[in-house]
Amino acid sequence: MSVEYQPKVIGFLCNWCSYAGADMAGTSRMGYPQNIRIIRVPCSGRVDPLFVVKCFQRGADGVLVSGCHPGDCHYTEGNYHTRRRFALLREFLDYLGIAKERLRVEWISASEGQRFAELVSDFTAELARLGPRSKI
Amino acid sequence: MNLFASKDDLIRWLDSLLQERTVIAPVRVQEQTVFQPISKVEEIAFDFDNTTLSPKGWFLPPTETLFSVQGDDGQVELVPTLVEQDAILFGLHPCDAKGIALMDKPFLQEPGDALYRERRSRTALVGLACGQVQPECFCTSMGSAPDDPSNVDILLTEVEDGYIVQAVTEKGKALLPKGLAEYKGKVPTPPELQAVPAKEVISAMRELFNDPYWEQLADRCLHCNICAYVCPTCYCFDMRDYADKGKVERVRSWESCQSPGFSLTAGGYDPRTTKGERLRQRFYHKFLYFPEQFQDVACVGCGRCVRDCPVNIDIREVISNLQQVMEAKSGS
Amino acid sequence: MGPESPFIPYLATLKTATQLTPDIKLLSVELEDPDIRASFDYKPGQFALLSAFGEGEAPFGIVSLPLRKDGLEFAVRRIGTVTRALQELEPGDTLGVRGPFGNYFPLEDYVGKNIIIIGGGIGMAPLRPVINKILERRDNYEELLIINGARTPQDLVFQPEFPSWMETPRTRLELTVDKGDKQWKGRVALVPDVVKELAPSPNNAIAIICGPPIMIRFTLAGLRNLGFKDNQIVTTLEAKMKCGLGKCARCNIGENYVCQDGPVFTLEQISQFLEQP
Amino acid sequence: MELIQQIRDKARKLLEEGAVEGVIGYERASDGVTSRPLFAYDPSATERLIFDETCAHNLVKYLLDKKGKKMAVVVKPCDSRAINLLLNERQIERDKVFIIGVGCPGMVETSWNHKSETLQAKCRSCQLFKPLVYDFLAGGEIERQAEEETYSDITEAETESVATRREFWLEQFGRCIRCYACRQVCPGCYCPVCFAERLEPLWVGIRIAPEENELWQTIRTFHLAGRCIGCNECERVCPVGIPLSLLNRKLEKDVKELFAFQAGLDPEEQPPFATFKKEEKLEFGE
Repeated sequence: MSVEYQPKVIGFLCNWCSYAGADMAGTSRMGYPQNIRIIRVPCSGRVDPLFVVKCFQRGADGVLVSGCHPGDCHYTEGNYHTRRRFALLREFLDYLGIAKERLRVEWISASEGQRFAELVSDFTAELARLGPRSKI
Repeated sequence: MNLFASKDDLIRWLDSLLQERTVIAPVRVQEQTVFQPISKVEEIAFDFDNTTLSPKGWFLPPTETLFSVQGDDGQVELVPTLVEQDAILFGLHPCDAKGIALMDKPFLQEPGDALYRERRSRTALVGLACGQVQPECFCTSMGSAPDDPSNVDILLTEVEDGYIVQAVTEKGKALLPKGLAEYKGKVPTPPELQAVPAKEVISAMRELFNDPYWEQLADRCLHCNICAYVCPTCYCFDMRDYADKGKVERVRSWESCQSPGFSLTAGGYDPRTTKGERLRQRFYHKFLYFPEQFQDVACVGCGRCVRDCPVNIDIREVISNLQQVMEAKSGS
Repeated sequence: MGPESPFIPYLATLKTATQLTPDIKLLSVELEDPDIRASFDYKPGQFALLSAFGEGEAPFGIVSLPLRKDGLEFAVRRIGTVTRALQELEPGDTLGVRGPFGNYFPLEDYVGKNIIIIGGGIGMAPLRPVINKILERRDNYEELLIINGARTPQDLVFQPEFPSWMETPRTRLELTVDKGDKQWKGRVALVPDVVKELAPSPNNAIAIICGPPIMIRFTLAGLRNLGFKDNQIVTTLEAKMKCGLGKCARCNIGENYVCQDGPVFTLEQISQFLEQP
Repeated sequence: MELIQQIRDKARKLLEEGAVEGVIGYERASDGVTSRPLFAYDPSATERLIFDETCAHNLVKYLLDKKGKKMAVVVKPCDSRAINLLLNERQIERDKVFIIGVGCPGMVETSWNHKSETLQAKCRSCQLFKPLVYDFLAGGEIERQAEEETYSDITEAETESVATRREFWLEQFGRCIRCYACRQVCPGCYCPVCFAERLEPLWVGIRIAPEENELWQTIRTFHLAGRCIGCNECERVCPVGIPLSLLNRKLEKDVKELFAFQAGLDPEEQPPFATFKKEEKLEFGE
């Protein structure tokens, strides 16, 4: 892939687990690509599909929605709703021509800093392979 | 003086125009006919009932940037949008040409809209007289006609193996291809249209502002923007700034009196909240306010709103209903 | 040279922004181009469209008087996206001004008459230049009664100017609030009730009203009960305006365009079409 | 025709007894061929009521303009699913609506001044021959055979490449003029302030351009996920002919597969986004 193309990634991280996980990755010096811009949300259930589609419209190449593992949600059922919403949205965006691989939903707990760092670099690499979204 | 051009003369002429100008013409897109710039003359659709949208979009586009704000650290500069190309608007019927002439009144009235004025002066209108008409057409009741040449630069009228070419204005004459023979044949009589008596509509309007007719008519209205957006004489617009893509642009877009925020002020006050008040505004603007300001009715009888309204609010029916309600009122 | 297209605003710089009430700021603005500044002549009642670049444009009454040294003044109440952006401007920032638009209060017709000025909340702002113009030529006019109401005492607009209004001869300032507070010793009543209480006489009088639609509706009724005819009542309409040039038809109230035939109307002109007076 | 007379008689009786304030039905349109909604408040107006294969409009949404008033409404089987949707979402009260159900022969493709012989696509695969809920059934149940809904057009699109689909939808969304007729006609679209009208944040804005149109159509359709009852009025009223049913029915198919749910069949059943199953994985691992 050409060096100068750097995919732009937006990450919606739930405050209680994933954001803490990302923090842990940072404090324990686990580097991860700075392509990702992180937006902290109270719960992955707060992420409205409108936010995700707006990210793609404004030029994001990939969007990550990340929350606590199902069952660990600070608000008990937030991530259950996230799961349903984004199962449908991911399919629908793919149908509309935004490749399914560009939208990831991951469950990352506060202690999984390592996994978060690996996930971001893996996601960035995949997006680099996919190339820029064909912008209008 | 009427000239004659065969179909091939016309194609060659349009080809030559295409080299140095933008040509906007009716083009088939899926089952619709739309005005859009063409790259080859073959794309032009010559026989179509009526286009989906009127050609007003060339002079008042659905969306355009009025100016962009450039400069940084306080040094601000406003860069107006420029109109660079000359154009030909080809294939519009006389009703659409009159629609454009009606829109000229507000837009060219001092202080005139510079973008609109520039596009108008740099665009030549080549009209196509109507060979056959649609059941919803009523242009003759609104001061136009299937062969009305008054608002175009050149009028073409189809005959067996070509077109009568009538240069109406100097701009039209200058564009005409050289060496066209004079046309001596019979000029086809325009098709007949059902009349929609509208003499009394303006006076009826003055009396019926608070009549319950409007709420009843509006019961079935969906308050979408179809009638305003397909109409050749609806020109209301909205303006807002866009600050994405790294610069600020002032954008102007179509707007319609049927949409929710049209007359809503920031404080929440809205003079027109009920369905009837909103629908009434559409007809009052066309048949009372515009005539009072510009001495002409803002309807050309193209019938597009009659064709496309999902719930059949038929403007011809409204015109006759108003006069009947008026007679009932004054009679009783 | 003015902007080639009437949609392109004049550039202006914000000089000062003073907080009048918790949600109203007085912006003092100076047009950057000296020729335009010199030729920008306006009368009380006219308005301008202010641009907060990046948000949009909105109409504001010009509340200063021409030939005053402190530039153009606008009272901006924080109520939407454009007003928020305008209130967040710092002195020295650039904004856009288009205008002056609309008609004005025909003060020359009111010479020799008693004037009753009734303002509610931010509605007092467009009436301020009218008051100051009358005070400049106080002898041309008979009695001047100013009724200024607001929701709470801090919402009263132009309080620093109240003393100068009150000290002027044959001038009376009556303040009222919907809800008082501990320090408030003045009247606590709705504006229409104050009008009924003070019962100004309609002979040789002109009533000028500006305020929220609900206040205007009840005050109009009160004035009519006191014998005021529709051509003696003048109001300045707050309508949705976009172009200010009589083109976009947003401010179409009845057969009038508020931006061109108004915003100043006598009640006689608009009573038939005022859907919600 | 016997069915029409039954509707007229019932409507007249309801109005004369004062059981309802108005009857919402269909009357002949001004082209003499198709039909249009009719609001009858006075018994004499019920003579204009008709019902035939051009009465495609879904009249149920009009009930939202008449909240608090007892109204009667003529309801086809597919429209009755809109009644269930609005009952489920507490937008209408069952005792405020007198439902004049009609057995449905299937609606034909129509356009202004033109009635074709071909059934609308939604009717060819419609298994409902009488409304799911009604207070009076005019014309009884109609026996007709219907094909199986195979979503073949959707599955075929799914086999194409992402790039082809992207190009197809960008071309379609490029023609949208944002007249919002699809929203205004939809029984599931009744937000007081639509996200497309909001200024703060400016989600969509006023620019009529492919990018904004794509965001508008994507989210409008997604707001109908698990709620769209398939009346297909959005596609019928679209003035520029965008195949909107290709969007709704894609979500309808996925909601059936993922959550075994179909909108508007039962007013009490919880819609998919209002509930969940702890143990479902839905392709996200856990």
